[in-house]
Amino acid sequence: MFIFDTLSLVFVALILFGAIPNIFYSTGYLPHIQRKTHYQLHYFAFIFSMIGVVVSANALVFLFFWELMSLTSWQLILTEAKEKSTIEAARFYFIMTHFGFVFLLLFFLIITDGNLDIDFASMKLIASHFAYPTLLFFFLLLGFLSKAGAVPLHVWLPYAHPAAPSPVSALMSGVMLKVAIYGMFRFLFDVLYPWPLEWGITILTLGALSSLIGVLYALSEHDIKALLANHSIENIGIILIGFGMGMIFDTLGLYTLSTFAFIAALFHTFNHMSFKSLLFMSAGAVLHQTHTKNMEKYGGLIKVMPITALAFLIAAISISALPPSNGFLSEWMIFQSMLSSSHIDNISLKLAIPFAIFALAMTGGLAIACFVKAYGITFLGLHRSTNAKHAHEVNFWMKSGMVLMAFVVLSLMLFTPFYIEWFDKVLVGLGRNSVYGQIFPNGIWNMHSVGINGGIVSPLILFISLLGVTALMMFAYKVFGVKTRVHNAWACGYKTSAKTQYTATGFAGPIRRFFNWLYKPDEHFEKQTIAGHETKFSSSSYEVHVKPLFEKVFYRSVAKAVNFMSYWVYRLAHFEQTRYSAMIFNIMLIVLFSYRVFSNEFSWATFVLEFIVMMISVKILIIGDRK
Amino acid sequence: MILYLLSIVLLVLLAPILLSYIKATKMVLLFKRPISIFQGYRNFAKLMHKETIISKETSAITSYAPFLVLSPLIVTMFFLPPIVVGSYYVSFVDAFTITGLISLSTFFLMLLGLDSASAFGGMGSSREAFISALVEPAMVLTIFSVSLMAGNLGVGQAGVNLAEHFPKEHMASFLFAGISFFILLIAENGRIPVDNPETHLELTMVHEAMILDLTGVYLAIIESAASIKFIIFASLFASLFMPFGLEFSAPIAILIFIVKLFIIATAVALLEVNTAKLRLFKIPNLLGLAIVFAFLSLITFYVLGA
Amino acid sequence: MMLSFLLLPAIIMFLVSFSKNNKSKYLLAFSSFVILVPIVKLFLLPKPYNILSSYLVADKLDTYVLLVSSIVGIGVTLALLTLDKHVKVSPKAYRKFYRFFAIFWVGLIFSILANHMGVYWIGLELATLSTVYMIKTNYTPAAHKEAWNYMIVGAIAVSLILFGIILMYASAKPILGENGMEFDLLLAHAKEIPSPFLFEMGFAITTVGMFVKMGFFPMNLWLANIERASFYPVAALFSGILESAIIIGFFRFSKIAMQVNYDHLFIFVFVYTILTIFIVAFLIFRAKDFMRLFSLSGVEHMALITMFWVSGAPFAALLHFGAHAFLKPALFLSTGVLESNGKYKIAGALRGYKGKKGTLFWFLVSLFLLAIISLPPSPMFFSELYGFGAMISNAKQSNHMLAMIGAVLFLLILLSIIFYRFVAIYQAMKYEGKEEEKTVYGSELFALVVFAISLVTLLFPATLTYLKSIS
Amino acid sequence: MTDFLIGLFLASLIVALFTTRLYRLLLWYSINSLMLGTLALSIGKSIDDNAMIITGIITIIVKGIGIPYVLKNLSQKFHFVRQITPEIKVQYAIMLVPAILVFTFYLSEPITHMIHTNANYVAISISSLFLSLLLMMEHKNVAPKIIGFLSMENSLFLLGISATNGMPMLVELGIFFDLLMAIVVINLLFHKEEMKV
Repeated sequence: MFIFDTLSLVFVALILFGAIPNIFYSTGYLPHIQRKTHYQLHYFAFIFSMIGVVVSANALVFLFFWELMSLTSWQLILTEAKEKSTIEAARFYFIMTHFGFVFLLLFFLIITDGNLDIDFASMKLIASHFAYPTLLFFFLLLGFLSKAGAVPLHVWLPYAHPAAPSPVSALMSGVMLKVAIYGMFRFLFDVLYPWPLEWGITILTLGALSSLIGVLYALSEHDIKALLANHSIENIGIILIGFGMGMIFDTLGLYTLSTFAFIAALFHTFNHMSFKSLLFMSAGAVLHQTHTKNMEKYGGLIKVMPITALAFLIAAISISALPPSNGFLSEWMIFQSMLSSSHIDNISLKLAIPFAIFALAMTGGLAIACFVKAYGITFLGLHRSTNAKHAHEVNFWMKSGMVLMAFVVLSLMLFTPFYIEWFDKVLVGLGRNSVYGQIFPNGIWNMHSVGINGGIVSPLILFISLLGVTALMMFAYKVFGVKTRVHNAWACGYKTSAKTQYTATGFAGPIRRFFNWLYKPDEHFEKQTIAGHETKFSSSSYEVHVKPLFEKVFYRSVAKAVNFMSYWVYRLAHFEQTRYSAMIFNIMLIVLFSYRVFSNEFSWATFVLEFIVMMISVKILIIGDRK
Repeated sequence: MILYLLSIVLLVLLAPILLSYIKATKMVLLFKRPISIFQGYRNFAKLMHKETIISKETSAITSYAPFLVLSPLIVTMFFLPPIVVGSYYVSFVDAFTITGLISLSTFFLMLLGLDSASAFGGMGSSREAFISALVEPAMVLTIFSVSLMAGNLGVGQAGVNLAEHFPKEHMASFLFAGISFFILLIAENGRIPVDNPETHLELTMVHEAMILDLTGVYLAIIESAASIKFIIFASLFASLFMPFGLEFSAPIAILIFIVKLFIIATAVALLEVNTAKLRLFKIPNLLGLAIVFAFLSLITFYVLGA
Repeated sequence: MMLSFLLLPAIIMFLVSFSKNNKSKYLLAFSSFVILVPIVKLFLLPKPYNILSSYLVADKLDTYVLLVSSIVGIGVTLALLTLDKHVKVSPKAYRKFYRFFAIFWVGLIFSILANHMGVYWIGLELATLSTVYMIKTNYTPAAHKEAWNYMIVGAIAVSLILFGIILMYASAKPILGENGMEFDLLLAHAKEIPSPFLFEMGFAITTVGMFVKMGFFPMNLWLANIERASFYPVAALFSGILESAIIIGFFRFSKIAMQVNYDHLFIFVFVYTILTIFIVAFLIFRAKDFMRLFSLSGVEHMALITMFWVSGAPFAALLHFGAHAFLKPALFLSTGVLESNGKYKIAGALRGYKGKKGTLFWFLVSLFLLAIISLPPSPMFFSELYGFGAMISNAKQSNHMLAMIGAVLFLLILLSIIFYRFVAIYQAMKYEGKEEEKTVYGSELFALVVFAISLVTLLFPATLTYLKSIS
Repeated sequence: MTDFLIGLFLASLIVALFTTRLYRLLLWYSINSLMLGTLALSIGKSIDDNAMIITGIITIIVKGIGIPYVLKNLSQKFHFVRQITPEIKVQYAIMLVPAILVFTFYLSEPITHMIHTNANYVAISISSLFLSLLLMMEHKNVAPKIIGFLSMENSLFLLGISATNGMPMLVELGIFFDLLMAIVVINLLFHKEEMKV
């Protein structure tokens, strides 16, 4: 019924690392919530079901907990359903997760042959006899990636995560998405092994696309939680790049590199859990104080909420993959694994991998820009609204949640070798050789890439030297005893006020302009000019809304099609009000005819005859003459 | 080891001179009376004596960020390829780390810009974010491509390898990478077609806008960070794309290296004199070029092996 | 002996219904509770148990169905006690309702316990005709129209069933003689039927009759309209009990048809049910009131049950059947409460229930609503897992594996449309609209609690083992 | 004799399809039932089956006389519309009737290879089933629909009598019981129309 191998335990640890600080935070958040019982019940059931998913050892239990996880998270989004958008987001989330579940269900049904309580080994046996493994792979992919939020199944994330209460956003984005990653590890290794090359390339491509698209949409977002949600898409993309590389190397027989890439993916999974939870927590703290998710209404919060601001800064550095943070280390590993592929002799890989490298590099640059925006607009400068003015630091429990999570982030940064050793054990548990010795050949100081002529990074040295140089300089500054005076900002002589600051929209302006072809933004510009002068105006407002391309292409059109279909079905069904006997007559005719045609000797002639007779009969008896 | 530390100190000392040299060269070319090449030092000394004025809109970020801007760059200095054969060098640090360190410095610089609550700071940060977002991928790709050609992902080792064995068989990739890197050098250091360090005009400035409200020691730190950044780029270019002259004995090799740096500086000055500042939204064209070349270089190496 | 024991409550009910005493209302309700006693006794007896020579034989399958139906019946009569608080209903109509409920119950016992096609049909016809009148207890023009509608369509369907039965009998007569109508004999000798085609034709006609009666394609809306027009306990009876009488007939006939020619049966039912679910899914997508929504979803679940049954997953089919039989009446009953308070408004229908009773009410309704779209831990979740599992393993053995898997995928996507609609409705009920003060009465709540407990009972390991042992 | 009576049965049903007056329709239904009863009597006599003879007698009494009489009474009591025009055009109807016959003979063709019973009886029963359905669908009024339903009942009796030489007695009695019940319910339904406030 349950399994407790290293993989499961590592993910249990991941969930606990994500959940325990979150429980503290949630305790502090609780007074803010009206339906406390509802919230508490689903909150703990949610955590419980996530643990249930990662330790379940058969399909029945897995699917049960999986659906329970969806159900509880859906209810959690609805905890504070005061706005229509929240309700819609919850609905959208639930239908998307159900969509994924459909494919998961099919996947499990095929690999279990209907006996849902068999173990993974037997599943593997059945799967190996199945004639179309790629079909299984795609079912699995659709099932898990719709939960993980990879492109093009990512659309629900920027709606669902902001709508949930902040502790829940942190859990959903930080932890729940990882459960899907667990699913990929578990079932690709334990059931669908070995993998054809195409599978790895598919995952690599999806990962590269997700990372780019996620960060691009994050940049154009003003809703702080939606911004973070879009970053989740990006990071899931990065994890998938690592995962895809691992699969590719495995197919090519380069097992050491493969293990390295998988460790990188796992490491990034952990990192993303830590910093994304922290980001959502601090964003939630800001939201809690200012009662708005709109970044344009923040500003200057670092002065009143120093701990929140520090927590956000740590997480922002980490998610932007700046050295020496943990986010940097895992991305470094993924880069190294990709670069070790230079001597592979396969043209499709030679084309795919540089693109993935490019996507990852591009993502890194854009992520920095995005987090400068998020941090700068939220915490720096002057407050932009009265809400921000009256904000103050959150209560003790929320603070302690953030501090604990910050410790998780820092521990991932400082104890990297320890974690890597642990992830290495996971891979050993999945039947690989240990590569820990190759990653840390001489002590914990230098982390080596396992590729030929691979690079080396030394997280601790970097950290210490950065800290040391900065401390030294600050010490020198103190020793010098420079005279300091506080005065109004100069700003070329203009008066500084909250209104003269750059807005989030303005900050992202240049990048948005560059990616206009993707965003297709909807711009509204209104200006009250004075006496017809173009340059003199009393007030002006500028709004820009980015059109979600994927949503439009995939989802709106599906909704339209369903609507269209239902309209026609509805019209058709209303015939039965008046023509029920004719309906029954015709269905009898069809059934008997078909039995006659198919039961006995089948021939096309009779089939065509049946068809024609049926058409005539339907026309005369049901549709009738046009009045 | 001593040579290693010495060369770092030398480079740090050389940094302000190099920037002043560019400015002087430009002035000569424009038939102005050139400034002294030690003008950088004079400015530094002047700023160090001034009191620091902190605007009251700012927060703790302003008092920490300048150090955090400078320290990653100083750390980076230790990771550069050697300028003399036989000197100690950190062989293993790769492109991603170096780019990351530079980005870390830029990250705090941008926060610094936003902290003062003035429109200029935000504008500068916004533009810098835009430019560096495009620069970073190109830079990672370029350096990776070169280090792959050199046969080692560690930049230090790559520099040595290139000096020992020039990758003639990968000339195409090498050339693409070189072009790309030179564009990056200009863009990252706020030189003319991308930014104009000499004016304080709101339409043009990027780097200067971010530090508009800094004075005294803080400004001095930021200015020296800028010059160190230039020297990092210049010496990376010198080591990776002009990989010769290392095998001579220490003084001559160092001299050759300094000459290389001055050649690069002259090239930058010439370019600055001959081009006009680009509009902000035209910059992506230039940076796009850099990205394309970087990508081309990587893919040429990958697919064609050329 | 057992038979009279079984029929006694119904006869008492029939007789009491003629008394004009005001208190008789409670006696009627009480007598309907007594229904459970003989059935539980029957349930505990060793199987198979002959009640009336070989005509009525109790085996595991039919006692299960009967037990489920009787619990539903009790729940419905509980809710009837406070019917007049929600809608205008005269005492006379009450008594008439019980009179026909008694006849209905007799017909039901006969059809469910029948081991004989003829007896099965007689019981079914009796039950059908008595429900026609139950619809009429609501004195509205719409109810009148729908009662006629039901009369005619139901009569056609039931006639088709009998026609098919006679054809099957004709096919079996050469080997079994007059006993050719007995299910167990026919099942045992199915392989020897001299003219399988005749049998299949009969089976097809019977099945079409049954499918029409269950609201399958093309008659998807008629049940919805009837349930809309009649009082909600009647709707609950319809979906909870009458359908079970039909489905058990289908179970028995299809078991024989499986022996005759499995492939034909499977393809026929598969195509038919997919078509049904296709239509129903889109109809649900547009449904705007509770009754129609629930009765359409009832059609969907009946289609799933038949599909699971013919796919060779009787366990899943029976579990799904039990869950559906409890859930649907529960929802119909709560709809009665919701609508009489909220006047047909979906938005905010679940809001404004205050106090302990109110909280329990909305909580239970939410649970039912979420259980009907088979979210865990609803029994439907497990039954669908096993049912689809059987379909997939069926697909793997067939020659058209990909087509079959595609069909299952298609089916699941259609179910997702229904899922979407229900989620939307649930959210609208709970989170949109205005909050108004509403009340709920004890007896209705008690009925819902009965259903909820029964649902939970379905999930006990003992129940599951029992269900597995039926097949 | 059997074939002749079956022919008359079918003929009366087909004629009923084209009737435009309610009473005439009742008459044809009555003739139809009489033919059925006579058929049962004749077959019952030839195979010496008492049950069948009883069935025949009940059929003649209940269906041939009783039900048409009750329906006529009802129609007078509740003022039925007596002018009943078929909805389906006659041109279509005259094509449909032979088409149905051809189809059912085609349908029952495989049976002849399998079984000794006369497959034509099955075919005619099925076609009369279809024709009854046609009768129901070509009228909008309730009364002809009831007749259609009753003809359906007749057609399945025909099947029972001709193809299987009679069903078990219990079943046949049950069917009659249900038929009476149906009439009672119909009666009640009409009554309600009056009671409507």
